[in-house]
Amino acid sequence: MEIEDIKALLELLKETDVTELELEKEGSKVKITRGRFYAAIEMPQQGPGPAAPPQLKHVEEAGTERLVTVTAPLVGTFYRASSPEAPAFVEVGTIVKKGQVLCIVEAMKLMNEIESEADGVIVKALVENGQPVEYGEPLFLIEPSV
Amino acid sequence: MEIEDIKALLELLKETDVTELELEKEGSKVKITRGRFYAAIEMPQQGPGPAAPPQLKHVEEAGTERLVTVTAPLVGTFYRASSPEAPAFVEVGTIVKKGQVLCIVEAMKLMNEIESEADGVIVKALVENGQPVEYGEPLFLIEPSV
Amino acid sequence: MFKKILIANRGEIAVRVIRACRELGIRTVAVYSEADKTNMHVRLADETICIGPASAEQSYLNVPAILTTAEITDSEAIHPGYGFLSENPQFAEACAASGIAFIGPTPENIRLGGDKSKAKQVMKRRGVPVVPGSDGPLSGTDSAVKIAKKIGFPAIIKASMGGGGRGMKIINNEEEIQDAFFMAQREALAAFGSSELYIEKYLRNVRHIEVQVLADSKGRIIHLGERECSIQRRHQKLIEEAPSCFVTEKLRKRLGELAIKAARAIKYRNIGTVEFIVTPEEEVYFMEFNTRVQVEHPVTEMVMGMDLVKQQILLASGQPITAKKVFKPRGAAIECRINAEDPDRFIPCPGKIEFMHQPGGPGIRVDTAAYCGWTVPSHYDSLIAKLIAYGSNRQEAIARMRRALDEFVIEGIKTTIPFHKRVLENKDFIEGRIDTGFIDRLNNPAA
Amino acid sequence: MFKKILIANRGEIAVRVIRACRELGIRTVAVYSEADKTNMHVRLADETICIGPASAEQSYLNVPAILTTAEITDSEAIHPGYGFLSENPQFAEACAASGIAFIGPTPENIRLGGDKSKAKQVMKRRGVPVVPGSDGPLSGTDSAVKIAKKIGFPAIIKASMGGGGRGMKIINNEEEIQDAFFMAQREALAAFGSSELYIEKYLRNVRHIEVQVLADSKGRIIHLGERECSIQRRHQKLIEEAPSCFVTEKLRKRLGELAIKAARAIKYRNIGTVEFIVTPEEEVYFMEFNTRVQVEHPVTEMVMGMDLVKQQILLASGQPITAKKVFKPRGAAIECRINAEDPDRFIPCPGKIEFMHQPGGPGIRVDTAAYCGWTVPSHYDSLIAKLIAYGSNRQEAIARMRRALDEFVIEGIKTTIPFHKRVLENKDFIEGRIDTGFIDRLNNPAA
Repeated sequence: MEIEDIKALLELLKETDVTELELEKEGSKVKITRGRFYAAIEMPQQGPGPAAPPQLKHVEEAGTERLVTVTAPLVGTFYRASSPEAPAFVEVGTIVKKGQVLCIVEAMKLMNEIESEADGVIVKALVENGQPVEYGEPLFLIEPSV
Repeated sequence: MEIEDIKALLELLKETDVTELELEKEGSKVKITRGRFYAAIEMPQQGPGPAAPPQLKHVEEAGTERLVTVTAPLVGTFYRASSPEAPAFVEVGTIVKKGQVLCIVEAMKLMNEIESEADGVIVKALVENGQPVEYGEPLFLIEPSV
Repeated sequence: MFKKILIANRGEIAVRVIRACRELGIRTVAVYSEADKTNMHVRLADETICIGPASAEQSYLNVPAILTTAEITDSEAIHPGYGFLSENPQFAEACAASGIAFIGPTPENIRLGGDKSKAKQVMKRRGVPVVPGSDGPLSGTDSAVKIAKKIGFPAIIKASMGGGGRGMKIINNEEEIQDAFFMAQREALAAFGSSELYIEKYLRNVRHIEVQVLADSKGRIIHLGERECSIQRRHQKLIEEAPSCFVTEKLRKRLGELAIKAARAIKYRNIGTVEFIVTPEEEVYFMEFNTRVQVEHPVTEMVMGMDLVKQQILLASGQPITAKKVFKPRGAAIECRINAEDPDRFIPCPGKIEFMHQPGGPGIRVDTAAYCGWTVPSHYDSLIAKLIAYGSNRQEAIARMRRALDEFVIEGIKTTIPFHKRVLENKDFIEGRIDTGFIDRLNNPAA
Repeated sequence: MFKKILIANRGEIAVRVIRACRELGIRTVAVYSEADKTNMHVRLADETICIGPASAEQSYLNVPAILTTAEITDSEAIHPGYGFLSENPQFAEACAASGIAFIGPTPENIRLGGDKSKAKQVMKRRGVPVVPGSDGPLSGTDSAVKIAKKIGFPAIIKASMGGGGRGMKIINNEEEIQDAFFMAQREALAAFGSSELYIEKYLRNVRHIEVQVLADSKGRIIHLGERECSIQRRHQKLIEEAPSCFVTEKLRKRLGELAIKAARAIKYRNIGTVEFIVTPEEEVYFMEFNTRVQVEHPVTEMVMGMDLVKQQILLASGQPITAKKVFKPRGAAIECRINAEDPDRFIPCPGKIEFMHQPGGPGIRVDTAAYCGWTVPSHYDSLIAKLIAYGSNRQEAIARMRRALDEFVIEGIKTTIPFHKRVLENKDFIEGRIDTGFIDRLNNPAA
């Protein structure tokens, strides 16, 4: 482990909300704990009410770094098929090509086709049919073919 | 792990909000815990005005740990002698006995005699004659005789 | 006007007085104990002097140290805040003897205010109604029995020099008098240095309503309406309001007139508070005279648009009251006392505030000496912040208080914020059905 | 009443709207860009949706994303705050088309408010005095020369669709017209997508005074008095007050009548602001109509004891104005806009707030979305906090503002706090001698 590696690690962490990192490699070991000060602010739950706010889903998978995450490029309602009767565009296990339609996000009555960003295999579908999705929300995980 | 590596590490951390870093490498191990957040609070200087507020004096002397500090046991006005005409009770260099009167702190028109807490030699007088002193304010440094 | 004032207190009230001084262009001297080196009042004052170790007896109650500090800093006046030396007549006298103005009433006012039994006697004689009971101190258990039988049970035995709920015993029947008397006597002696007791009728589920008065050195006295202080736990106020939703225009007028009569009876000076018990039938009884600024003074400030601490300083400097009109409240204000306490058991919970974020926006006022990173010391009162909500009416003030309590973040220590949320969501509270039994009913809904 | 409102904004105004909603018992939906994940408005809302990347065009100005979010969250209304989509008539129309209430005036009101030259024409025709100048847009340099000669120099060329100081050129003599005209045209086209210009007499060292109006859906219109907004730097307001110390009872009555006449002329709905130029001789000229909540609305709230954002929501939900009396200000309020800017050069200075402590105590209100540890993003407006001081009179409000500015601790970034301290200590400001030339004189005392 070289200083350059750690530099790269810290740079990496800057953009994330990781609070702790431990790494052992070739006899080296590094543990990084990040700014828990601000992580400490927690606003109280806002009143009662049935509608739970949509939240960014945290994807924590072993070996996730090899996977490609397809995210929602706009806010809208997520559909896995072109119509309620039609079959889903893709299922877990489907082999997909870059540019292939994976799902639809409806916004303002417009059906926006979301395409695969890589060749590979769908390993996980993260959103249920008919659910609202946020901008940037992960929709699918794809294991790219090498 | 060389000192240069650690310096580089510290430099790296400066720009981040990392609060802890541990590194083991080739039998070396480093752990870094970062600065207390609250040390940052600094209130602005309060307006103009001639009378500078009395402040606790910081005594930072090489070898201070061997010295005995005589502090003010009460708030009042510090006098080095029993009257304006009389000589000072002690000067720098005076050899003193435990219990010997070193100065007077006047409070509520009462003259409070401040006694030495040790046998030894006065090495520093920290307050000017006639100055106000706070509770706990250092008055004299004594080098105790062994 | 004074050029420099020494503040013989700490915490939020010291900060409150410093703010008033700064706005009046008066320099301030903060005194502090060794435990309070990093306190907000020390940070905000123009000059600061450490006066002793953490123990209040050796610092904030240390009269020689405080007077010496006033002298060496050329302070012209001392503001005692509340608690500590604020109701100590000897201290007020010592200030006068040292040629330093005491920002408060005369030593005689303080002395009478502190002697609850004598104050009742004086008021009764001057035509201010008091709760039926002994006319002056009790000579022994025999007279206690005799009076209790006359006024009926339940009755309450109180310490003449008491306050804050100590030295008080409720008696439900004749058999309980003996024990209650001796226990109250012991408590009173330990807490106040005097075993003198008095007895009066114990009125359950009444309202505790107090009236703010202002008196200048020429003897002119005005009142600034009432505060509702019925939300109490063991005789300790927790939530206060102005105005009281129970008080009608007619009752307000009567309370104001009685308060002015009470103040006039003892030739009161400076600001003070006349505390009354008000029954559901609008019977009014004088309870006691508080001879200092109250913790809950901000609710009056909010609805009257007036700064009471500045008024206090101006009156102490000899300025007369010039206001011609009768002050009328606009809107409604509520104060929640936020203590560093376990909200269920009300046990003090000092420690370090790891993170703090204050609520803000319309109608919200926060009076605090706490800040992010400050350690609440264990040596003093647990009050760390007063949250005040103002609204154009009581309903809006309650809604604001609720959202402000939700916004208030204090991490690292337990506070009474959760308790206040419970009260502010209670239907009886929202609808104004409050009296001194409210907290008991909140905690024991079956009762 | 609405059950759920989407707030199409960020920062302090989003927090302000959330507070009003919570006090009214309305659920809130916060939308945010990727740069604003940790923002206070996101923390305080009941529901939150990320609507796009940092760039405002793709997030807070992204109409489809916002309307879609309103739909998927079942929001019944959208509050646009100020800036962003608040003065976009197409957005107001799109809301209506989607069956979502737009909390603001009609699209026609917004359209006319945005066309400064047309608004002037309409007002002139309806008997509201306007600054002498072109009656509608200029056809070219020839007509600019002709009108300038008639009204006299200096004159000012302005963009019809302009605002915020852009597309404005002062001309001191005939020779300058040609260049100024073409430069203003270029600036206007770049900034507002329209090169339409108009010309009017340039009035130096006048006061900028605006009147708050409220109009319900039945056409009832009332006013809530004036705000003094003369402290400007390059046509950007920095400090605002209510009431204006320049305005007499007589002038207040006239301003109020003119504001109501102006609102009536365009069948205005919801809350709005009529901006006037007032000369030292008390001549009053209509300048423009602002069709949204103003940044400086809190000063009116403080002296009127009224919540304008709640009023805005109630009016949008169809509630009528029921107040019978003419509102009169009590006391005085001042607002300082605290920007994340270099206080000398007014250059934005985003970055992380390493420590923050808010001022408090009597008369102090802080409206902010900032907190300890928050990073001010570089993508948006630099306003991070509004500090509002209320006093029983202007002098007390100034004293409070000064001590509150001293108490306000923001570390890690530069702010305009030092600039505000300079203004608040300035003799002319303290004595009320302020006009639109104040900042120039402050920075160039010789001039």
